[in-house]
Order: sequence, then C-alpha cells, then structure tokens
Amino acid sequence: MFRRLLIANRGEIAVRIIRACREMGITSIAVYSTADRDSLHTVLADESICIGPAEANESYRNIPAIIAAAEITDAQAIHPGYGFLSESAKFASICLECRLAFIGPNPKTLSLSGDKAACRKAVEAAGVPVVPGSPGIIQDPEEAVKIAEKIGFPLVVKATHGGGGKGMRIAHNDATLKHDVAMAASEARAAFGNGGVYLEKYIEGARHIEFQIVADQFGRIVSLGERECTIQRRHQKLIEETPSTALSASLRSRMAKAALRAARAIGYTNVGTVEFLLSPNGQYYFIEFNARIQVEHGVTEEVTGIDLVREQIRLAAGEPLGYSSVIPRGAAIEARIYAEDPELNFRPSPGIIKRCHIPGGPGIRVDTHLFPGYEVSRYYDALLAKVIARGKNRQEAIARLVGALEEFLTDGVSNTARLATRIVRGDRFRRGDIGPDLLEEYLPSIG
Amino acid sequence: MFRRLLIANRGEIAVRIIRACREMGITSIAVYSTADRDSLHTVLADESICIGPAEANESYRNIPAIIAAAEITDAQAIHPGYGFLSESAKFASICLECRLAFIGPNPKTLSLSGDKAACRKAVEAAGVPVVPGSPGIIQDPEEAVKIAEKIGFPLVVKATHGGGGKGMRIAHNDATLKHDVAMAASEARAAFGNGGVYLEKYIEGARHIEFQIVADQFGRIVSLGERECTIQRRHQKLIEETPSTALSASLRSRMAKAALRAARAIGYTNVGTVEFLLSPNGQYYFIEFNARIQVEHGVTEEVTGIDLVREQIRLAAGEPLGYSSVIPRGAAIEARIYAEDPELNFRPSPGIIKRCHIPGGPGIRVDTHLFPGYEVSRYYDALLAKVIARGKNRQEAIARLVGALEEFLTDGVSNTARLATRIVRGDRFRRGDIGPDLLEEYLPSIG
Amino acid sequence: MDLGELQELIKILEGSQLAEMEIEEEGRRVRLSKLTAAQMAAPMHFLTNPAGQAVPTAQNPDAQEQSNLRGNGLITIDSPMVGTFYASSAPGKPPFVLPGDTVEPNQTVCIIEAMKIMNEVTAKLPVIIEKVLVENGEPVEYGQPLFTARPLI
Amino acid sequence: MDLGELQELIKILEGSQLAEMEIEEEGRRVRLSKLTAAQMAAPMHFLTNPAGQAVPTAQNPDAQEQSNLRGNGLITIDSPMVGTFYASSAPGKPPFVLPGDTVEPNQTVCIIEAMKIMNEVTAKLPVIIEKVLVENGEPVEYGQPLFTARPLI
Repeated sequence: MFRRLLIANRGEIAVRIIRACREMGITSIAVYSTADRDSLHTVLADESICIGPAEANESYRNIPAIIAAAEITDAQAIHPGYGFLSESAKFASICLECRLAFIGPNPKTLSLSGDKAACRKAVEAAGVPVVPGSPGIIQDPEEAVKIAEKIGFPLVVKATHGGGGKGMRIAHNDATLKHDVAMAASEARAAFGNGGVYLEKYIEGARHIEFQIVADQFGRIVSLGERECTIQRRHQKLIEETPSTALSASLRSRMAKAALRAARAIGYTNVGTVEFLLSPNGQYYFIEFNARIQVEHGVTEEVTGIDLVREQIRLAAGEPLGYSSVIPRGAAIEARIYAEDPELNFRPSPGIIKRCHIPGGPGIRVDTHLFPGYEVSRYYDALLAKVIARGKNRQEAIARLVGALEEFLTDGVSNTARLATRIVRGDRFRRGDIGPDLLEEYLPSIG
Repeated sequence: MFRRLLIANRGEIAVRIIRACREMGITSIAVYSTADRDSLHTVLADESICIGPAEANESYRNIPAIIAAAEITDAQAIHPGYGFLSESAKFASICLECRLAFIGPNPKTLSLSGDKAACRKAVEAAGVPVVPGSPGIIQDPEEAVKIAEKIGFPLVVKATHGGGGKGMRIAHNDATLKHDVAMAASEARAAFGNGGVYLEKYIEGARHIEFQIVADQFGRIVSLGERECTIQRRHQKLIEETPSTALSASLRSRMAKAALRAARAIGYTNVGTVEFLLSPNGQYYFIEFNARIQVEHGVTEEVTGIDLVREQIRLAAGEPLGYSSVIPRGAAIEARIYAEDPELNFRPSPGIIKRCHIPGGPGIRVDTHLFPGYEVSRYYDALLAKVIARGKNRQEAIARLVGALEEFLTDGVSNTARLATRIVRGDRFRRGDIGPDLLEEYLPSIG
Repeated sequence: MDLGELQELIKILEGSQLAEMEIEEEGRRVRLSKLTAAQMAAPMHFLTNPAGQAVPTAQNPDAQEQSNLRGNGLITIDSPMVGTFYASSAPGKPPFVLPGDTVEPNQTVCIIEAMKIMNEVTAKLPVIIEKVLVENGEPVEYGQPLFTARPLI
Repeated sequence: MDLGELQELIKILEGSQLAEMEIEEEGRRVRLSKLTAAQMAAPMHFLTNPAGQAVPTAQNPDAQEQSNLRGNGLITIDSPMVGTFYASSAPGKPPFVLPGDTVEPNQTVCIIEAMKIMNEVTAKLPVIIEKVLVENGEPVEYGQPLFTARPLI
C-alpha cells in the first residue's frame, strides 16, 4: 500500500480523500493554489504545497506543477478527485511514466471512455443497448440528414470529446440540423480541441440512471447498484438518490449486468460509473462512462457501507476486490448545495462565508469544505456542500434530509439549499414521480 | 402524535431532540436559561423561551418554570433529555397532573428505579443475578459488619438514592466499614435528602456492560443489544462501544434476557438502559437502571438504524413497537469530548470557543452543540461533543474514529480529544482488552 | 489630554476601516485599537427561528436584577419568572397600576401566574410607571420587561 | 494634531493596498494600521498540519509578481513554479549569483527543475543580491521567496 499520496484537487473532494488517507494510515499531501491557501484541504492534509496561482490552468490543471509537487514530496500515488485532470488520459500516462500510481483507470481505458463515439461503438458491440444514432463521427451535414431520416427527430448532436453539456445541441428538423452539426463541431473544436460530433436520438422524458461499478486488476468486477440523477439543471445534478423509484428488481438486475458488460468492453479497472437513459416505457440505453469518483458517490457508500475512495486507492495499489456481490440496505438521498442564486438564474455567488451551520444527527452526513471565514472563489466550482441522508427506507431518508436542509445555514453567499428543500418536500419527489421536467416546477418563472 | 413538544434540557441532547422533532414534523420548543440565550438549542428550535437565570436549579431544574413554559406555549409533551429532571418521579407525575405527556417511563417506575436498594430487591426477585450484598437498607454499622462477614471484603457502600458515583465508598475491612457507612449515610442525606445506604460486594476488574431496551405500553419489550462502557473516570464515561469484545453470542443472549426480565420486574415502559457488572470470570450482575435516554445512545442507533429519541416520543404517544427483535450490524464506537484539562486532573475548562472544526465523512457522526463563538459555561456539564464512528467491523470503526478525533479541533478551551485519541489508538483498546484499569495507563502520573 | 479631542479621534477611527491608530506629539502618545471581528466573536445571532419566537424575546435576559437602566433615565420592571401576565387581581378588577401612577417599594404592580400559582410582582424602588409593555393575559418569559418606569430617587 | 490632515492620511491608506502607515516628522509620529483580511475573516489559521509542512510555506503566496516589497527597502525574487532549486547550472559549477552580486534584468539567478525540465529564473529589475534564502537542491513551492535583493532604480 502507498505510504504517501498526493491529492490533485481541492474543495470537498480533497477533504474526502484526506479522510480516506487518514483512515488508511497514508500520509496525505495537498496541493493548493494561492487562492486556496486557507482552504480546508490545505490545512487538514498532513502536508501541503503551493503549486500555482488561482487560475486552475496554472495550478490544479497544471500537469508539470502537479508532477513536480509529487516528486519533491516523495508521493507514490496521485488521486485526481473529480473534474480537473481526473479523466485525462494524458495526465494518467504521464503519472505512470514518472512512476507515480494514478488512482483511476489505466490511460487506454481513459482514452476510450473520453472518446464518446468510439466508446459507444465498443459498448454496443458488447451487446449493450445504446441510444439509436450515427454509427460514428458525422463527416458532413448531408450525412447527418440521411441518418436523421432513419432515426427521426428530435436528435441530439454531441461532441465526441464533450462533457457536462458542452458541445451538445438538440435538433428538431432538417433545416436546423445542418446548422447545429456545423455549430457543435466548431464549438467542440474550440472547447475540446476535437471537432468530431455524432448524433443520438433525443429520448423524451428519459430518466438519468447510473450504475456504480468497482473492478480490480484481476478481472473481478462488481455492481454496487444504481443512482437516480434525473433532477439536473443544465447537466448540473441537484438531487441524487439510491435506490431509484424507477427500477423494478428485474430491471435493476438487467441494467446492472449491462453496466458490467459495458465496463468489461473497455477494460475498465478501478471505480467508475456507467450512465444510462431510461425511457418512460422502460427501455434503457447506455450513454457514457464517468471514469472517476463521482460527486454523488456518497449515497452509494451510505447504503452499501463500502468506502469508495478507499476502494479506489486499494484497487490502484493492486489489491483485489474482497466481495463478488453487495446487497445495498435502506435508502440514501443527496442534495447538492451550490453557491448560486436560484432567483437570479443561478448566477454564481462568490464571497466570504462569515458564519455557517452544518447540520448533523442520526443518518446525516455532510461532505463539505466550508468553515466560517472561507472564501468561495469565483475561480472554482460553486459546490458548497453535499447533504446526504440515509434511512431504512426512502420515506425516512426524505424526512431526515428535509430536517437537515432546514438546518443548513450560511451567510455571505446565496445558495441553493432552499430550492433543494422545496424539491424534496414536494409531492412529486415524495411520490417518486421523478422526471426531467420536475425541476421546472420549482424554478422562478422567467417573466 | 404530539404536534408541539417542549425540550426541558440544553446542549447536545436538546439539539438531538430538536432534530428528532424536525424529522417527525413536530414543533420543537426550547427552554433556555439566560446563559444559553445564544446556545445552539435556543436558535435551532422552532420556538424558544427563557425560563430563568444561569443556575440550573432556577432554570433547567425549576419544575414550575418548565411547566409554566409548557403551558404558555401550548406544548403537549415534555422531553427531559438526560440529567436535570430526566429521572425525577416527582417531575414526571407533575407533568401528568398538568396533562403534559412526559417522554419517559411512568412515575411509579421512576420511583422504583430511583430507589436503588428497593429496585435491586425487585430485580433479584425476578431471578436476575445481583451483586451479593445487604438484603436492603443497612440500619446500623453493626449490621454492616455482620453482612461483611458473610460476603467478604472489599465492599461498596452505596446510597440508595445516589448516582454518578456520589454517595459511594469502598470499604476494605471492619474498622473502616463502620466509618464508611456512617459517612456515606450523612453524605447521601446531605446530597440526596435520603440517608439510606446498602452494601454490595466490590467486584474487582469488572467490566461495565449495559443493555439498551425499548418497551411499549402493550407489554412488548425488546433488547437492542449492549454497550461496553468500562472506560470511565470517576463514573464519567469516556469511550463506549457496541458490540462489546467481552461477550460471546451466548453470554449476550443470556444477559439480554436478564435485562428484559429486570425491566419487566419494575414495569418499565419507553426507552431505557439496564446496567450490569461483568466479572473477569464471566459472571454478570445487575446494578441499576438508567430510566432515560443515555448520553451514549448514538452507538446503538448506528448499528441498529433505530432512532432512539424518535422511539421515545412514539412510545410516549402510545404507539406500539413495530418489531420484536433487532439484529445490529457492524460496530460503533463513541468518544466523548469534555471541556476538561487532563493535564490538570480534569479541571473544567470553561471559555469561549473561538473557532472549531467538527470532523465528518463516511461513518462519522458528531453530536454537538458547539459553534464558533459558543461559550462553554461553568454552570453546566462539560460535555462538548460525542464523536461516533461506525464501521462494518470494530477495526474499521476504530480507524475512522482515530481519523475523526485527529481532525477535531477547538480553541479557547482545553478538552479531552487527544486523550481519547491516545486510548483508541492504543494496543489494549485495539485488542479489545478493556478493563477498569485501562484508563490509568493514559493518565499523567501524579508526581 | 483634551477629552473632546480624544472623542474626535475615536469617532474618526470608528468611521474608518482601520484597525489601529497611534499618534505621538509633544511628549504625548495616543494609541487606539478596534475590536477585530474575531474578538467580537460572532455568536450565531443570524440563526433565526424559522417559525418565530413563542413569545417576544426578553430584551434583557441577563437581568439578575428586577430593574434595568434604559438609556433615557428610565428603568424596566422585568418578569421574575416565566408565566402569564395579569395586570389586575381578578378579571373585571382595575389594574394594580396605570401609566402615571406613583408606586412605592413593595407595592404590587402585576401578577405572573405559573402552575396555577399567582405570583405578585412588586416594585423595588419608588417609581412612576411610564408604560405597560405587556397585554393582560399575555405569556411572558423570564427577564422580559413588563413596565418602563422613572425612578424617584 | 490637524484632524483634517489625519482624515486625509486615513483615506490614502484605505485607498491603497498597504497594511500600515507610519509617519514621523518634526517630533510628531502617526501610525495607522488596517484590519488584515485574516482579522476580518478569522479563517482557521489555528489548524496546523500535524506532520508539518512538506516544504517551508511561501511567505507571499499571493504573489502574482516575481518581486515583492519587504519593509526595509528590499525585494524578494520568488519561485515562479513548484520544483527543485538549483543555484548553478550543473553540479560543481559556480552559482549563478552570490550575495553582493549586481544582477541585470533578464540575467539568470537560478534554475527550478520541474519534471526534468530546467527552468531558468531571471531577474526582472536591476538588483544587488542580498541573501540566498534556499539551499541548493532544496524543494520550493510556487511563490516561495528565493532571494532577497536591493533594487537599483
């Protein structure tokens, strides 16, 4: 097992990884930008080192700075967290060249999972249903029109190297389709340095269901159950839960098997997530991998009792999975709280947290990097906290989550806690009647 | 179910009860002394009302003030927490007279459990082993000497209305015994208004094991397993855990049955604890009831998934238990952190908490009323926080607890967090080799 | 030291964003320093009760004394206990005191009922009642001001 | 003391990024001091790393500039990146600069090695090197002061 591990991230996930290290007896080494000098990860880690200025490209995304930091601190492994360099095949392979263990899948898997069109092909070839669409990259707008004739509108134009909703457009007819293909390609070229786009049928009313998988280096791979992540705003998830109210036991079992097949198809190792769309008529389609720890991993931890960050580290160190199946117990729901103002179209709200109260009590876990005096920086993600409630059933988890969200208080920055409270207290959420349209009911009408 | 509940307590247990109310949709009403105007329970409750000055006898132990507060706020029930009026048969019966539900056993049970000599007799009559001793109250020192001849030295002289180690003395021979009986009687008369004392054999090296029970008003009574509470300093518990490393499955089952027999013998209803001594040779002896929620109830909650405060409220409202047995899962350990200085013979350390960091993460729960700016008052109990770790086994719980304790930080007051860390990191604790002598190894030697 | 000048300096410091000021001239030295935010200690006053208070918050809950100075030469007579305020001895009876009344020490000014017991509240000083702050039958907290009054000493 | 003048000084200090101002003339001395960000916000400086820092903490990690004013007219030359400090171009070679050396703009003062790449650190101003703050071969953080120097402008 590693003795010294460098964390190439910040915020709550860096704190989460520090805690896993502490529990495992591993010395944690934080890296920080000048904006994060007083951040919680900087002070909680066993050691910490400044790697650059506030701009993430010069610090948290700066590969030479992070490798140099690992070298001068004698780190043996690097945990990339989520975002930043976490899914960079290039970073993973540089780590390996520098004899640093990268906590995640191998670079080849990362390359494939990062190329969505190629990944879709590989997964489809393994017999997993994918959303009907183009067989690969669209060469020109005319080809798009031909494919559209076969699969019908509406269609989603997607960048093969896109992510988080960027490089994605919905086309409703031939006229706009050509334009959308051209625009998406140039957007993607600008944003991701790769202009390849492909087409997928737009599945109306689909729910977003993902499966957590863990895979060791000896070919054993296990599903830890699903997470329902349908409640999103512009691809930013707000509420996640497990189990999903959409899945029967038999559908769950079929989807879990599909997730494992998909993961095997790209040679997945370590901890990851397989994302599906689930149409209202119960048909599921693979959409993509998240080849890293997910923000919402905590809900799975709460029902399985498995520490996923510890699993990442163990598996990267070459240890085997100690189980061949896991039976989740109870229910867990997470509400993400962002420093954004829902009344002002979710405008980011940077500022200093003057005072805050973090809820607690039975069944409540809050993963956060907040403390009184912390400055929410405009340079980074607006995630403030993840409030996670577990219960022996969904009803108990909801009651606990509502109580905790009502308790959550910060001043100094606007946040989405009250919006989250209204959603989870609402009838639709309580009934489990979740769909992509649910959030709209809670947004201020744009007059 | 009650709609409005008044909490006749302060500190972390008042916060805990507020959370249970929130989850149950009950309006919580806090009472506070002038010293607690800015305390967490005062601000977190739905409503709050000042009932008196800082001295507990004039506020939290002031029956007329609490009843008046309940009346003017239209409360339907009173939760007494622990300490203060929680085991007062008089308070419970006044509540009933005023048509206020008392969240706890009925006054008759409280009377009996508060009279230790009488309670011991009743439990022995039900076939539960008690520590060999006098059949009841000692009438004069000569009688004590005769009993001592039968059961042998050392002996414990105990006040029948004592508690928390007060009114208790250990006698080693006839000469001191007479003196101890007289002294304990006069101490007890002064402290508890009742000078009755009785004798028990002193069991050397005994572990302190207690069983959590829940009983509804329809005769159903269930054991929720044991807690090991041997690590104490002057009857103040420092570390508690479940399951205990001292019990085999068969001993656990026999002791659980004895606990239920004891509880039935005094007509116990609601939530309570049956305390035993367990001698090194595996013989167990009933010692007393704790007829209230215990400080350390959280460890049982973490392994059973049962919210004990919610159970208290439900049972007091006349609802039935919904289960006839419960199988605990995994392990949980609690470290209590007091505002005391272990280097200065545990001298209380009141003061203002300028800043604090409360740990979190998977498997960690911290029940506390701390926040930056909180003043630890010399008027009340020195308990600052309870750090609870759960794990799928004891080893995982220990690793998590160590990590959390290392993270715990406050300034402004001395505390026992580092002492607790040293104990749970220590070899003896890890081995489960727990005894009343364990703590001594970690105390500064008195030069 | 000219106290007027000192007051002037304090005002300037308070009005500024500075933390400290030190002035030395003609053998005199003045150093002024503000409380920092941390020293002011920031208890969580901002946590307000979502459902509001059961009864109005006592304005001076640290009252160990019955009477408390207000800024304008007035004192308050505060409730010595939690309970229900009664202005008169029984329904229909005239109030014990009215604004403008002169009250002698040990004279009853109102009753606080707690657990069915009627507790008479008496004045400790000779005062003139200025204002009754609480309605008849209203619940009151410990330390809650019941009257404002002008001391007659 | 002229209060108008004092107000003027306060305004100047508030408008600047300075923390303190001290003026002494003709037997008078005025010292003005701002609240620091730390005092205003009280972040958890008290949380110290149990195992200590991997490398010394940069004294001025907010450095966007290479050079930073010290109180005594000196500046520091700070590391533009995290890596390993080398005082000379190769083992056995003489250091690029020594205390007392005059350094021209764009002259190399040291090398920081990161990922096997040798990055030359150059002076931005003409300076005289006062002190080398880091040992040869020592790891350095981003923004960590490497030299103190006296500007020659």
